[in-house]
Amino acid sequence: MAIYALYGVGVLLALAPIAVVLAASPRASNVIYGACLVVALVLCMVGVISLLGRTSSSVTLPLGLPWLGAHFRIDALAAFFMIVVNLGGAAASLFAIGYGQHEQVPERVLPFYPAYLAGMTLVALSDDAFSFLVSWEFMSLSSWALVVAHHRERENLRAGYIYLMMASFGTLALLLGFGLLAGANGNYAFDAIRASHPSAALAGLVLILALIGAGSKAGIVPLHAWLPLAHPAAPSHVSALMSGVMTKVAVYGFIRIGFDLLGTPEWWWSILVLAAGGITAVMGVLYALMQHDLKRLLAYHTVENIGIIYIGLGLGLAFKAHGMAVAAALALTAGLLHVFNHSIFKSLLFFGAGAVLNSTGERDMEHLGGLIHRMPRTAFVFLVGCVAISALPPLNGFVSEWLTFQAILLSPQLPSWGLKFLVPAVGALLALSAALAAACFVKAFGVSFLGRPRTPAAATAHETDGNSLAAMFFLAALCLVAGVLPGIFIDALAPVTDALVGMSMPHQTGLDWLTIVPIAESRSSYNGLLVFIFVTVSGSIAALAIHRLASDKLRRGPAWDCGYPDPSPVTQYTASSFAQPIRRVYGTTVFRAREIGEMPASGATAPARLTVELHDLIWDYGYAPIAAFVGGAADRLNVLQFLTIRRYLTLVFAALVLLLLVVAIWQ
Amino acid sequence: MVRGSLSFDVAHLLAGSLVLVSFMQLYQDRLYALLNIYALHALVLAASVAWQAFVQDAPHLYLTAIIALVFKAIVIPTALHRIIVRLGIHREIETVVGVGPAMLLGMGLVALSMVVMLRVTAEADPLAREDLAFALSVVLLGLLMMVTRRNAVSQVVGFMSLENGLVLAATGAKGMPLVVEISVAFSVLIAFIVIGIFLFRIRERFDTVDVQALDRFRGERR
Amino acid sequence: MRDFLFQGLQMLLVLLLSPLLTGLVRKVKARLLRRQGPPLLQPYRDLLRLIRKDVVLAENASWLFRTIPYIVFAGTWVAASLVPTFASGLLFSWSADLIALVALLGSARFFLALAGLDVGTSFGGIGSSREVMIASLAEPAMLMIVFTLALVAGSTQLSAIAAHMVSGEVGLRVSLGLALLGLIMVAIAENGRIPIDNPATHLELTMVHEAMVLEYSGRHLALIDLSSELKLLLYISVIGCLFMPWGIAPPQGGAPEIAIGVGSYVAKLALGGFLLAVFETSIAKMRVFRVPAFLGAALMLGLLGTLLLFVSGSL
Amino acid sequence: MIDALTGVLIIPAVAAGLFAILPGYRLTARLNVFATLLTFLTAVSLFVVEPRSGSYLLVDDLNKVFIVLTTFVGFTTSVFSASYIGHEIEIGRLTPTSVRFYHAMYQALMFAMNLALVANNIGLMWVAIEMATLTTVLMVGIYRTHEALEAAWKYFILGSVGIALALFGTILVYMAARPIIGEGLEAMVWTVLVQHAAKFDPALLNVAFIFLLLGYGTKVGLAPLHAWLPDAHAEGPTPISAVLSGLLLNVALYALLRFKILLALNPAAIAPGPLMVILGLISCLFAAFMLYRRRDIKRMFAYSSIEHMGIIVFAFGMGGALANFAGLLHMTMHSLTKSAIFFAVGHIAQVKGTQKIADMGGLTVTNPVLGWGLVLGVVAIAGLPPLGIFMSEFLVVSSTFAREPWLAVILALGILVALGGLFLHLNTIAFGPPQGPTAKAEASYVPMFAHLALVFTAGIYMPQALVRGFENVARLLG
Repeated sequence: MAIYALYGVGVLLALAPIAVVLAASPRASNVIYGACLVVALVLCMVGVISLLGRTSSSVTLPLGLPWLGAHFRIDALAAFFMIVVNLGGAAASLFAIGYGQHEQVPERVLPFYPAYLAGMTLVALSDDAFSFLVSWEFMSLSSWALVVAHHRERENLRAGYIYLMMASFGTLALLLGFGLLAGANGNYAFDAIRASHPSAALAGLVLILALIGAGSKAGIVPLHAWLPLAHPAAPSHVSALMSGVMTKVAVYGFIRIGFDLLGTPEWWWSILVLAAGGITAVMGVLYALMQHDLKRLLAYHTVENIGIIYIGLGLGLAFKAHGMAVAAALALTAGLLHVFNHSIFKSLLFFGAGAVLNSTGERDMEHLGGLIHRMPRTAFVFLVGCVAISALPPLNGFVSEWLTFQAILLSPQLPSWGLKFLVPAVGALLALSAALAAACFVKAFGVSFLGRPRTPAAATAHETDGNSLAAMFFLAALCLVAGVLPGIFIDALAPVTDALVGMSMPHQTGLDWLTIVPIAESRSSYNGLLVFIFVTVSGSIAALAIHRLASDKLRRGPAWDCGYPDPSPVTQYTASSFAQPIRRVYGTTVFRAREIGEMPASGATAPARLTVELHDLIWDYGYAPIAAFVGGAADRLNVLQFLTIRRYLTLVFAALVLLLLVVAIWQ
Repeated sequence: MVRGSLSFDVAHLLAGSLVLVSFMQLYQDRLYALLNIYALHALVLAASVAWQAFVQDAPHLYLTAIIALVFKAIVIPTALHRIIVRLGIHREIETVVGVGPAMLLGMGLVALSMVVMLRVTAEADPLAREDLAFALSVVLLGLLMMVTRRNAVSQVVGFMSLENGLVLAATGAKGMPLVVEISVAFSVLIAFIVIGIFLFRIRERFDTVDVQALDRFRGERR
Repeated sequence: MRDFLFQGLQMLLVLLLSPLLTGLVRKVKARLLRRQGPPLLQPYRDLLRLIRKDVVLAENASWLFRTIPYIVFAGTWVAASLVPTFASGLLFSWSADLIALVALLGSARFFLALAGLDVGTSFGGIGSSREVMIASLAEPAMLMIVFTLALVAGSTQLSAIAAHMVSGEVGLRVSLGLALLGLIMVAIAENGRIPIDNPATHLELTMVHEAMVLEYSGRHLALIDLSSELKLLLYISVIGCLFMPWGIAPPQGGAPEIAIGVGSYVAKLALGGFLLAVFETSIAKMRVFRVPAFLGAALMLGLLGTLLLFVSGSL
Repeated sequence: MIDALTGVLIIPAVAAGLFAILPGYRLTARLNVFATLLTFLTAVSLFVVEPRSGSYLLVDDLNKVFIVLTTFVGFTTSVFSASYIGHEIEIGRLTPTSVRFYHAMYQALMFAMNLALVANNIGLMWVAIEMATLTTVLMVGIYRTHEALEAAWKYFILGSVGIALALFGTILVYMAARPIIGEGLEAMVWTVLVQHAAKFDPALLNVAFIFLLLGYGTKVGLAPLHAWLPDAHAEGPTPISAVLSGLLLNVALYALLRFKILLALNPAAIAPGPLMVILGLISCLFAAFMLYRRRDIKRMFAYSSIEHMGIIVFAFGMGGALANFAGLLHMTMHSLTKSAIFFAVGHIAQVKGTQKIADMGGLTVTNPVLGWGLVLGVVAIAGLPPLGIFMSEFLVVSSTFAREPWLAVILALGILVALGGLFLHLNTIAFGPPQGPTAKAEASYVPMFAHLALVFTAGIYMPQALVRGFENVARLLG
């Protein structure tokens, strides 16, 4: 199978130069995106086949490090992530066939798009440290090019710059980690690394490096700073890929190192991972609540969901460390399922945001509103996405979070005390983030799609094109299917967990009524299908009964609004006013949020103002000082550019004397 | 040849006096005088090279001695004289560190080179050893001079006395092939020409040879 | 067959009893305030009147606005029908455990909050923004309480937990006490009772739930009211079946057990309603921004209970 | 008799003499290309038939790599310089006479560098490098502006001091060798020295290495001896900047490596590794920080050269099969990439009429080919895959981290800081709204893209033959 996958990647890579040539022609985007769609579907198939067929195949090409060659391999894990990547890729390509028509600078997007897809697939495929890092950084590089595609806006350039710096930082961390694993004589092949059982301390160091390296790409707080800048800057279908898919590739990197290469974990690793996950989840959603830029809000939610995934992974590590294979399988499955689910609904939501951006030219929710009338279909699918990401039954987001909760409920059996105290707290954080996510998406959907249009742009919006809608509806359907029939997907994950923790969750499909039962029915069970049926049935019964037996008449009238209806749409609740209570509750501590209201003196004509100021403490105390340090050092050293020749000679002279002294003493 | 023998003493005397002359250079702060001292420096060098040639009965070293004599002791100083006259800069040289500190530094350097060399070349023959030590100190003193003078001409002088130190070392190294001396001479020649060209260019551009005038135009300060 | 019957019976029962419960609460409150108060059956009359009236819809209202009442009602009803009221071992109780139940109520609230924003009025906005703020604390608190119970009973299945509670091997536990306290606080908040919110008021910026549904009328309003009544009943019966599990009929109990079950259930509801009324009359409504402290306390109680169970199973 | 070895010397020598007398720059420019091509082919033939190396000239795996690289870059640069010089004459920055001088000097430089590489006699090698220095000094000063003169003057003074130190070191090596090998020529022949290195007086070798390190290190451009390098790059004609960065630094490095081998063979002598590692790290970090405040595009890339030289010296200092291999690879890749970048920069500066970064912007919009070429070059020089430098940096850092974690971390930070500096300026130059004149460049893009193509290929695939060669050299370097 691996060789077919490589063929696919080859085609994608070949598309890049073709795109450079074609870029000028108007039909270029159709051709390129169409081709990408086909290839992505093929690759997705390859993934499915090798995942369900439980086949693992490998290829070695005479590329990369000369004495090593480039190793590529599809095992269960790689296959699963190939599916995730290419499913998202296919949807994005389909969406882009329509969306790409409106691109002003196709020549800056088309060549890099297939390269980007290829890079992500290669990461999942590569089986030695060198090709892994090459693909990893290639992925970052091509996405950087896409982020700076619209380079005339300064902030896009800035976003790209920060992104590239963080990406390279992460790559260097991973590079160091692999350096440790490979040893001084460089056994970079993953098989060799697996074979060499590193000492506990060394493995721990590698795990920390992996957490930093992969985390900086996945958006683990506090390494997330680039993410909400870069994801919105790119064209929407690329944002969808970056948020929905690339962060998952980062998760893949972490799983590959933490669960596969390092062998049996130490229990304290899970403490790091769990803490990181919990903090990331809550911080991510709190940041998101403070945003009123639709795409940035979505980007911050990616941070939150990554946190949830890492909680699953951390529990998996903990259970694995203590040899509780069943529980480990459950936790890992929860994490992986959330990987899949999030890739779907996050892509869906970004497509929706893209459609809105296309028809209104607005990303700022404060300028939107009432879109549900102008673009009903988009509104519908976006609503589905919102429900799914808010972890509400019967859609898919709920299933994976439910599984995570079940895993948490198993953890009292963990012997180590650190975990006994940490896990409940993490559980609370998880619950908190779930509730806040719901709040945040009420805001996101309510403010931008409901209510009355706040600007002419919103008032004159139009429904988006067929291809984009097709992509969105496809994903929405997936959300529902994965929500009501989770058993299928859980069973599909069995090979992965078998490979990584040597155990898998009990076989789900075939239970009566397609229920899912993590451990035993007496413990817990959930049936999305029945819940879905019940809700729809009882809802329609009520509707039917009332319409039949009582009145079904309906009059339109002005809004009541306690008798003070205000015609002007500015009196509606805005995004920031909607978030105000939550900002008061959480923001005062987390963001040092302050509200400054200025009331003009009585009789003065000046308008009353209420300004809110938020501080991103992580930026202020984490990143700004580093930037300041580099700048300061540069300034201080820069003096050396302006010395007189004599002073330069003095430097040489000093160096000489110093070294002579060294020798004189050394003898 | 052993310590205490005449030949050794003479070599030692000459090499040592070369160091002494370097000190005089360091002390000197008028351009004319500096050039004269430099001529003396070259003269002593020539003498010591000649003596080496005699001691090692290596005739080709005489050639080196002559080169040193002609070029360094006569041609270059006179040429530099001319330049100075043309540029009209026979005023005082503003030194960076005072003469006293410069002297102290020089002492330190000599001590250092002694330590390094004498301990190093334990089993090399004593004459070469002494010579190397002196040569190194001459080199370091030349460098020190370049570092402590602002004026371009005096920097050049410092550079050339540094080269003298090299020649001393080369001749001290017994049986060293001719190629080196030639290269030294030729490099000094080139050096002199280039420097000459430069001084002229600089003369055209700015009316001083003060390196600081050049620094005003350093890159990035435009 | 029997199970189907039970399930259906239960669904009808909760549907029928919920307005009565509300009526009871209102009545008791009125009496405590030395007022005559509306008759017990008033809520039924209100509902009937409302469904017969035709709907007046704001010009700006979207299709979503019209669907939401049904969604909310369905969600709440399904949730309510999963709680063992008079008999444990319901047919479909395993299709959604406590966590799912919380989430179902969550989705109902999600849509209701959207409804508040749909027409684009300032009052609706106030309502939903406050609602989600309250929920953002109430839901985690509820989940923590669920954790506590689940850890005690070794299951998240409501009926399993109930059965576990009935079989007296539980005994008195600190964590359960904490859980009960937290659950009551959450219930008060979730149902918008005093001191969090005042269901009786219809002006002032103090209202939360009522502000959200301000634009609803006719059958839509009826459904909304009915579902909030259902919600109240649901919480009381959850508390009942978890902390007062006595009298609940075992899965295959005969007619007498069932009779006892129904009787005891009604009694529990009455008691709950009475206590609620007493509580509400004896306390004043608090400012909106003191609510977080209240719910934060509930969250802490839940977390504490869970921690105790993590640290030692026996507390 | 004339074999390939003498060929690589004779061709440039003859050409230099010829160009000195030939008038008319168009013809000479063509001839220049032709001569360098010829030299390159001769150099390549070294791989086919390896001439016997005598007591003056020598060819082994080590210098074969360097010779071919030098002649190749020399060739491509001459192609670039043809179009560059043409433009310079049009705008009157250069007079035909000075161009004649330029071409003669160009060949003289080629001759000097080749001589330095093939010299088997450490004295001869020194002479060659001295000569290379002087020729470049003259070429740097060729524009005769204040800045050019000052740069050349600075270069000359610092360069000659460095050279003098190197000579002293050479003499000391002779002194060390004489007691063992005996007086006379033999004691300066590299091949002979290597055989007897083990028996030399270690203490003397130590002092010698100090002087050689500082002397040749000045030419390599290691901080704090680097001062001449940025200005020389910035003020000279761009082809010379390309040759300086791409070749001359390598040649000096080559000399350093020769003596490192010598010392490595003597167990009692001071380990050259640590000194080189320290100097390398200092240069890398220092240059990385210096990148941020640059306003002149050529000076910026000059500092980036210092940084990479630091990395290379670091790698050789670490030693070991992997690190040495990485060092060689990095050196090759850096020569190709950096010269390619300077080709691009040359044309950019001609289009924009300035070297100030602030005055050029949105290049990918106005001159897409040039702009994207520069972007690709910077991506390569910043060590991002899939280009060659990533592979070498991967090897250096990862192999070091297993042995000396902290050094690897510092190096990695240096690389990161440098990347930040480069892209900070790239954003201004290549992206954003266009600035400055937007004329189309009449340029030959072939050399630039030829280099980048090579770098790209090396990044993903390296032919076995090349690998073998590098591995042999790596073994030679110990």
